[in-house]
Amino acid sequence: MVIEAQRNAKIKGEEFTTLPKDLYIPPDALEVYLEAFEGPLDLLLYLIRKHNLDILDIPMADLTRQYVQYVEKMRAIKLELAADYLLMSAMLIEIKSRMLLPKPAEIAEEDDPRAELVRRLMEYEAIKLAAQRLDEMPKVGDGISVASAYFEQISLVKPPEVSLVDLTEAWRNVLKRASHFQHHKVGRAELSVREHMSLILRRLQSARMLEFTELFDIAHDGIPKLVVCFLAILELAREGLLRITQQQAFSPIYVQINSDE
Amino acid sequence: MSEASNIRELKNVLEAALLTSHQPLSLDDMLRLFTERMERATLRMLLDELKQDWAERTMELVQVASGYRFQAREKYTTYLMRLHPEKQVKYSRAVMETLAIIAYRQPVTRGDIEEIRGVAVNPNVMRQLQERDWVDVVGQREVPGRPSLYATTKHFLNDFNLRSLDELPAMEVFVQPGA
Amino acid sequence: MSEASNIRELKNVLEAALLTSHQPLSLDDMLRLFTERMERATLRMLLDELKQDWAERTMELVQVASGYRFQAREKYTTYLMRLHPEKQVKYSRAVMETLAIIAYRQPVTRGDIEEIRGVAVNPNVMRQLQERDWVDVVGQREVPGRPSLYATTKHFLNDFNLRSLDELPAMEVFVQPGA
Repeated sequence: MVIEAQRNAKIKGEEFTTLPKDLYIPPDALEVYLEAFEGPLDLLLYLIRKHNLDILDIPMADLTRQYVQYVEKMRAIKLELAADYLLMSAMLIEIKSRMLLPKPAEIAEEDDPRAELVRRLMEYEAIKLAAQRLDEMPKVGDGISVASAYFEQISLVKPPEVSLVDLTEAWRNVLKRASHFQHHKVGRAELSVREHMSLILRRLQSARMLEFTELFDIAHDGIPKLVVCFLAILELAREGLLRITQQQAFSPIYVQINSDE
Repeated sequence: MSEASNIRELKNVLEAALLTSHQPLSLDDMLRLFTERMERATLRMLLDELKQDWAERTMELVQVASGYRFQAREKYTTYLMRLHPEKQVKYSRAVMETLAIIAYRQPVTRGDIEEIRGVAVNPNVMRQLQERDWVDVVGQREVPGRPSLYATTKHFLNDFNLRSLDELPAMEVFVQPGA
Repeated sequence: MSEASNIRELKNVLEAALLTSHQPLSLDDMLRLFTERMERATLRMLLDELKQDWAERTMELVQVASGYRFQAREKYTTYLMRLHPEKQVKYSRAVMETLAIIAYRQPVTRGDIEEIRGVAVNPNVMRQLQERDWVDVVGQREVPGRPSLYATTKHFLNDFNLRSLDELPAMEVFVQPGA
């Protein structure tokens, strides 16, 4: 066995310095130790590096024997770990047995039964080293601190855009669902009346009481508007929102907000 | 021999820490930057100097409740806000329908709106419409509880580009067959 | 008459924006700072000057995949790490190896990763990489089962201080002992 002689073989990656020097692993340490391997390829690489084997001419018999010994130990302790490792055992044994077969003299190098294993080991080692490099690189939050000074945000929320189409669509939806409005038509005239109802209420909010004639702007409004205004007053009165009073015949008529007092 | 051997270097460490920190840094935080013991008075002195160094520059070293931070001077706010345009939120269906009801049926009380929509009016909905200055209270209905009467405002007409409410599309209701 | 009328003022606006932005700012982002039209060449020139202005100072103006950012010079790292010693996330070898495979061999499926590493991919590993926004699904491979294809994100490049994938360290080839 070469194990003793090679026990100080340098392996990339520091975690290996803590590994046992030979195949003997104290049983209670094995579990911790196995955590260090990322899988069968990692274990194989470890064995190859540890024994300073030539990856392009792997002595399959040695490697397979050592690998199987490890896996047996693993099986003894941590069964669920074994699946991927067992598959590799089978593959190693298969490669070894194919190498025992007599080969034709003109065999090409790529027909070496080890070729695929070697390719995978090299690919995995390259990735393993790349992973170490990535891990060591300074990263934002781990070695790189990015400027993030404060600035006062103006809490000026841009109000949503609403179009007339959105508004009428909303009204249409209301009407669709409110069945008791289905026969009702809101025409332009009615909208005018409704608008004037609001306007009159608004004026009476500040003035409390106004003379009836003050509610009409005879100088500026045309007849249709005066009529609408009159209808609005009547509608407000009908809804009990206004009180219209007159002390005596031909005296001024007053309009005020209806209040109970 | 200290790590950061002179005042310039000490201030630089503080500057780098304050410019890269997401939160204000307390004096205790900043003392942790240095392995060597530093008096709080020394730290305060350094911060004062740092503040002076930045007096004419883009950032301002300010002290807030939880510590110190660098913040962009107010004059840059207008520019910086352009990087963070507020997302336009959309009004909920409840808001739009409530607005439509007030526009077409004004003046109405909250009770009227609830009756038409068949659901309670969320106070938040009325608040949004009033904050937008599209709706306001024009009176009270003289019934128990004296509920407020809501109507649309001039501002509403302006925003919708209307001269008066009768420019709102007249809504012909589709009478459902058999309804 | 422009808002920011001279080069000093324009650079100040850029400085304020870059010092307060949590993400790198692209040229397009920075053009949005100004209401007036600015040529990209002018902006680049201003950024060059700004970089020069900070050449001897605590922060460094760097360019990464999604744009420009200020970051503390390396010499301050030792100090700054002391502020948040608990926050340094260390990823397992499985996570870093998976990331390396995705970074160097992208786009790859989970099957590809398993093939290279020789072990099953723990779903938790992919989740960690996706949550960190270093890795993302970019499509499906058109084979039975349509497995997801994973690739690294711009955010990965930003976090690793890279402008593009070709700035990744070159892969080392297995060196034969005594070869």
